[in-house]
Amino acid sequence: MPLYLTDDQDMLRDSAKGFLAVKAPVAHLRKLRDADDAAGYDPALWKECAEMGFTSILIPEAEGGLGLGHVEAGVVLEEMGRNLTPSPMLPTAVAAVAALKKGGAQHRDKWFPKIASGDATVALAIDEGAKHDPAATAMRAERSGNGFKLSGRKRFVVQGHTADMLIVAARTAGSAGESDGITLFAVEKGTAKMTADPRRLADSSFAAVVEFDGVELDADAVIGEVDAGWAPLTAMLCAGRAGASAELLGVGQGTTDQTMAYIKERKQFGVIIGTFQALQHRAAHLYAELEVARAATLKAQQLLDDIVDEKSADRARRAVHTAKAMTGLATTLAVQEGVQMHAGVGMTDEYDVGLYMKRARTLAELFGDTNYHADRLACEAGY
Amino acid sequence: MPLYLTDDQDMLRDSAKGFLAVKAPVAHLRKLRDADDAAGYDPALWKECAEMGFTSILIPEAEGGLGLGHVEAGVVLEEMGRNLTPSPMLPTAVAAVAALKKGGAQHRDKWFPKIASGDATVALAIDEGAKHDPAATAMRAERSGNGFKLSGRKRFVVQGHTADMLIVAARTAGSAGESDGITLFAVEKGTAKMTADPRRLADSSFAAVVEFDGVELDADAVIGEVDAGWAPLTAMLCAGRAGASAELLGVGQGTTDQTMAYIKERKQFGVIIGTFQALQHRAAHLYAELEVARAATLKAQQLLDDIVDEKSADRARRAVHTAKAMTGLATTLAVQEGVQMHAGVGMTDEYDVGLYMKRARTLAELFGDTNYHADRLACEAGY
Amino acid sequence: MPDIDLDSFRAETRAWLEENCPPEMRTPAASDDDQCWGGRKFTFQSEAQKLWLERMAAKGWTVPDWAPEYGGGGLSRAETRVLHQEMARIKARSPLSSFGIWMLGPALLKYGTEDQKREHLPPIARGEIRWCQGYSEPGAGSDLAGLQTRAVSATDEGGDYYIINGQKVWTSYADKADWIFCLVRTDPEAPKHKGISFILFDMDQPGVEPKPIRLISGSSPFCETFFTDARAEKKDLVYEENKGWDVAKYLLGHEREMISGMGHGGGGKTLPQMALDSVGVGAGGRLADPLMRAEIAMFEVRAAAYRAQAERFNDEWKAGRINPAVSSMMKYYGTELNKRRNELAMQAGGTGALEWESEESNGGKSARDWLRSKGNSIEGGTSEIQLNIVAKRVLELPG
Amino acid sequence: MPDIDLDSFRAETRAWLEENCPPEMRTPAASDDDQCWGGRKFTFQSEAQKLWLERMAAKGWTVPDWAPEYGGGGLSRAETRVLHQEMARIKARSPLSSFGIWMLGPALLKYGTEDQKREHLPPIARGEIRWCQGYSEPGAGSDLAGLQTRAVSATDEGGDYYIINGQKVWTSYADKADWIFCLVRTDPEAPKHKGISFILFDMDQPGVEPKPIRLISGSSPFCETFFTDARAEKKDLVYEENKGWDVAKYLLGHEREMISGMGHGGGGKTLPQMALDSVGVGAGGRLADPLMRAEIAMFEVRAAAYRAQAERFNDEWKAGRINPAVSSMMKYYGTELNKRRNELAMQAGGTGALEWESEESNGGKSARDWLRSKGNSIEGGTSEIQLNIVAKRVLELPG
Repeated sequence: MPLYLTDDQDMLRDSAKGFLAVKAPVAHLRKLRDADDAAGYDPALWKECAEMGFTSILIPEAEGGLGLGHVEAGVVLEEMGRNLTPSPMLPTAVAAVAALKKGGAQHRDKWFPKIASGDATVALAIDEGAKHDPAATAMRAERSGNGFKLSGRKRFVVQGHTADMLIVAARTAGSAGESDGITLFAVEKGTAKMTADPRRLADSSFAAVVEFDGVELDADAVIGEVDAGWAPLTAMLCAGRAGASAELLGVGQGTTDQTMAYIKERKQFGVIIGTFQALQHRAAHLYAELEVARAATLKAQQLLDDIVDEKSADRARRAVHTAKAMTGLATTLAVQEGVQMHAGVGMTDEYDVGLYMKRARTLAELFGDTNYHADRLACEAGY
Repeated sequence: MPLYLTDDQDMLRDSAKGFLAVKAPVAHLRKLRDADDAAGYDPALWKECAEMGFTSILIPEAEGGLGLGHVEAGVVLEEMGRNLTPSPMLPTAVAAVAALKKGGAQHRDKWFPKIASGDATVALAIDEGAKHDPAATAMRAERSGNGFKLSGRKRFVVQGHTADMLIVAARTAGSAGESDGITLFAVEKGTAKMTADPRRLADSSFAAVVEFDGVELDADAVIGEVDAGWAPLTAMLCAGRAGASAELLGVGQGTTDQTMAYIKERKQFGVIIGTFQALQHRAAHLYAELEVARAATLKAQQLLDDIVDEKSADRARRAVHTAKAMTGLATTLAVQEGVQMHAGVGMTDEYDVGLYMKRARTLAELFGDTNYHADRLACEAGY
Repeated sequence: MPDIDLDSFRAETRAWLEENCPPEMRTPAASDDDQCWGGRKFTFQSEAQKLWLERMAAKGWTVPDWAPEYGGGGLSRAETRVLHQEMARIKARSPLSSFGIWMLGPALLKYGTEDQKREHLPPIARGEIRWCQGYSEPGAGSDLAGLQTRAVSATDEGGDYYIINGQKVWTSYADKADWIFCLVRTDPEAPKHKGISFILFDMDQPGVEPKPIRLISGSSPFCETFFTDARAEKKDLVYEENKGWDVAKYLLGHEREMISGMGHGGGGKTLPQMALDSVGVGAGGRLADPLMRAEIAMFEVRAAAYRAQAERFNDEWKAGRINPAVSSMMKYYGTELNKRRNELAMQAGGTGALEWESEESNGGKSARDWLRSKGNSIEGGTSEIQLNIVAKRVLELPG
Repeated sequence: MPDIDLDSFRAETRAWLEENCPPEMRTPAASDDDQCWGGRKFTFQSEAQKLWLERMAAKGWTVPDWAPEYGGGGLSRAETRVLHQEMARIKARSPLSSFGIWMLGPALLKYGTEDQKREHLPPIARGEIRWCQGYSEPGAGSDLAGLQTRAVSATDEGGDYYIINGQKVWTSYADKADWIFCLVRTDPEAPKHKGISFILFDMDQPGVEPKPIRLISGSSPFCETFFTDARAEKKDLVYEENKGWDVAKYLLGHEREMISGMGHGGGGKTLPQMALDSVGVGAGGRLADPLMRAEIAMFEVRAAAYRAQAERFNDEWKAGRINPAVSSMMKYYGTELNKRRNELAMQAGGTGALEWESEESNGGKSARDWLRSKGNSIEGGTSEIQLNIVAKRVLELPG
């Protein structure tokens, strides 16, 4: 498979691009933000995304979806990143779907149709500390009757206050730091003794702190196997990280396109600043970083779509680490250079580059930052 | 004390500069190298250095020296760095003198006059692995009669094959990783069962691998106290690191001066390349790094000269870590930019920049590289 | 030999301050909003603040080294130093924060006519008139001299005046100021540096509209300010017409002296402490995130080295040993370090540092500081401009 | 549908190779010195090397896709691919390394006259004449078209010829080559690109003096070459006089196709393995030097991502989907990565890697590789030139 988009994938990109340019350009985010919207996204737009098929991409054809892959999901997410479109696409239609594929039929039958139709969203309750570290999961799920009782606190649950279902990682055995002993649970909105406290983030999105105060769950809330949640969790995180890489790439590309347009027009000392060689070299370097990040992302997506056995899964997982680490580097550079090259106006809320900078920071942190993924790769390589 | 050179120090600099420009410019190094000289330096020049007083700088006036400080030693070393002058100045007249000041009278009486007159040189046998890590000293010194028996191997003993005396760190107690239990020994040239195998390094200097095959020493070979060698070792390494910082700074400044002169003359496309803004910005950034490194180095030297108690010693030691780490960064950048800005000719042996690059690499490694010192500072700061 | 006059001045000053400085004014101001800015629109936050200003102004000690006829205390340099030492001793706050004192005052003292000084300086000293500056324009940032705001001569029954049209940007507190000192173009035909004048006028008139700028970090003191047939009296032209660039350069030089404190990171927690609190300790007692630790360790090396450089720069500056263009290097390096520090603080804070409004995040302080720090390498001359200056005036590169 | 002709060609080729490729030629060449370069001055390292060249040359398979009349094998593209596959199968070495094959051949095939092809190509194919290239000059590196070596027309009893004076630099193996293909200035009045000609001449004459260049990494294949009234026959002018730049551009394009393998780090140990071997393992099973580990980990991310980019670039290039100027980005990023890799290898190797001649250090291999890598971002167009190209031709920045 050549490492570029197929014609079909190119068509999908054009269609997503056209749709989002009209329905959800950066002005859409501004509108939500300035209206002090409490949801974090526009449910009506989300329904339209579902009608566009975005929510069905990763759902198998046999289960009513499009049966497409991570490359296609990434195409849509990249365009969302480029437009800073607020949406539950990444947790719901990408990460959660990947987890549920590894879960029982009860979950798929219940949630896939609702996700496909845009009628349900899902949030992920994984992180407990300030930094992403799923193996460090400490929250307990005690056995209780036929089911489980969950107690503890999850942080950075993106769109956790609006989600219809939360996928929660909790420890049924072992201790923090071990990958064994974690179990994934599907916890529905409105379940007793669960409270979500939404926090508005710098990029105007919301992440909730979710308290579990002895939340009681049936045994069939388990996604996958008890104590063996690491497998569906890994599938979910790989999907989420590849998706976040694509979205980050869109953020980096979107802001860079604006920056390049700006320096082609802006004059200082009577000269277009884009003619200054120092800026040209920095721009060319930034271009290189973004292209390299793009290749790493596409490679990860293709490998995820190509998993046939454990070996190919490992290979895909490593490629995902690379992609998330590299897009973090490239897009962080893109927003920094973006603000600096815009200079004064880049500091104002009137221009978009600051919004890109904020979104980039949230996505860089989501599912682990560059340092986390580089460290994982090093550990896996045995150093 | 203001953080710049005093008039006396400025005069010393002018005098060292004048002396070295005539006696030991880069051509002097080339001459030694091309003659395949086996010593690594010119003993006649070294005698002249002694006559200039360079070797007496740190020796107390009461013991026949000039009683000056690390600032003055640094002034001379910086000029040696600028001229790539091969000399045993750093190990002999700086590091060894600092150690012997903490040792017994028997050592000072014996060696200070010879060091001052240029009749003896000293080498340091500390490192055992590929990276500097004095606390990791594992070589044993077993008690034997009234004295000690040394067995093991030391690496990277700069000028170890020509030195009249080696200062050797060996373990009399404890185990690798502990600072307690190390003892410093003075081992004279020609001592039985000690063999030095000189290795020519990339920068044409020599460092020896020294084998100790049951070397027998009297008790008064000990410098300082048995098991408590960490104190004189630290004094020696602080002096050595501050001196290496100064020499590195000279290397960085020397090559940068040449690079700036080159880009002010060299034309491409009919234009002087020094007018290209991308090069100008890189040159200005490099200038900033070198100035910051210069300040860090001078600060470390002043604080070393100002030690009155344990607290001020700790402060000086930390400043030395900063200086060595920072000069490593700045000079590494200087030689990299130097070669790149010289382009094709920078790759040829005919130009000096390659010699600066090689010397910078040796000095960066000597007494610990940037990573080592940054790591030490982090550990000391408790993270 | 002790200076007897100075010793007695010190004793008197100490006694006066002890008696007159209200206890509430012996703590540092928490923020810009907590300081006394004076002016027609100003509301004192406390009686103590008002009293402190009045008492100090009465002695001329808001501007101790200005002449008494301009509202100053007429103190010598040595006496002024003693006053500041004694104020510091009891941690007394500055009675008045003022662009009039910091910027316009020095310019008027050097370039103003006697009438201008007598008219404008005393109200500055007493905190009656608050000033703002009108320099940058949307099309003239790094290229300040490219400014386009026009001033055209006119005359009416009120006398000779200028009609001013144009737009300024980055005018700090323009919405709160009473008067503006402003660079305007009086000769559009002349080479750009030669057609600029430095003019003062009242902001309280219909043709002047300041509009606060929202930054990426949130609200800010900055404004855009629009002039539509605004009026400035000719008598308020400082120095000669079309020679305003000389005054501007003098003022910008003044501004640059304030920069060497950059990159130190404000008070509060150190970066390693912040990281330890957020990320915790892992193997071997080291920060649990090993790559973050490496980045912080490397930052700390540069920060410590830069502190030494700041000390050296100040020492050399005081001794008059330094090329003034080196200040551009300081500004460049210090602001880049401060940006880096904020990036690392965000990494260390992790997801918690992303919060924008929550109480735990202190209203998003980390994130807002981080975003605000991006302006450091833009305001007061971009990093690119500083690098140009270093290349040309320090390294003497051609072109 | 299987291609029956190709299948039988494969079988024949396999059989022929099995029979004719000496066993000694079935291992990779250890270095440039180990390869067969041919030419009048060449000494074969072994009988096997000589035999292999002769046998392959006899079949025209040193240049399998050239026409038989030019010494080639006359194979189709598909057959050529099969030959290469079958050679790779038995790990057969290339019988002949030759700038004549790689560079001059394609240029002559495109721009040469029939006479020139018939005269010069067969000796190239048979490894009888070894060529070097004369492009760069001391004053014309990045600005290649600024070259100054002059060629002046003359006539004598031998016919029309050029008298050549000047100096070339970076002429690889000029001291070992028999002939040179050389860019010379034939019209000093014309704009610089329009006064250049592409000319061939024999190096074995009094006016040609090649002098090997010593690099910072040690000896090298490069030479400086001086021409003093050297003679080139007019019949050996390729393409038209003053149109040599077209030929040069074509050849440089050829050169650039070889670059995308950069940055992969050659064979041998990986950087992490090298570091583990040198520094050992510390707390938690991690590399004992935590900051080195962090630097290597970050490098490995970029290296892995660049491998993906190289794959993508090749795929897009093959599909004709890519702006050719993107190759400048590849060259820039790949060479900078390779330099970084060598810096880290030196750090990892520590003091041992500083050794220059010792046996343990394999004659200073780490250090020499490190120093040699610095040339990567200079030769074949500096990083600065590549960034200029990307800025202009990919990002379309003005000026």
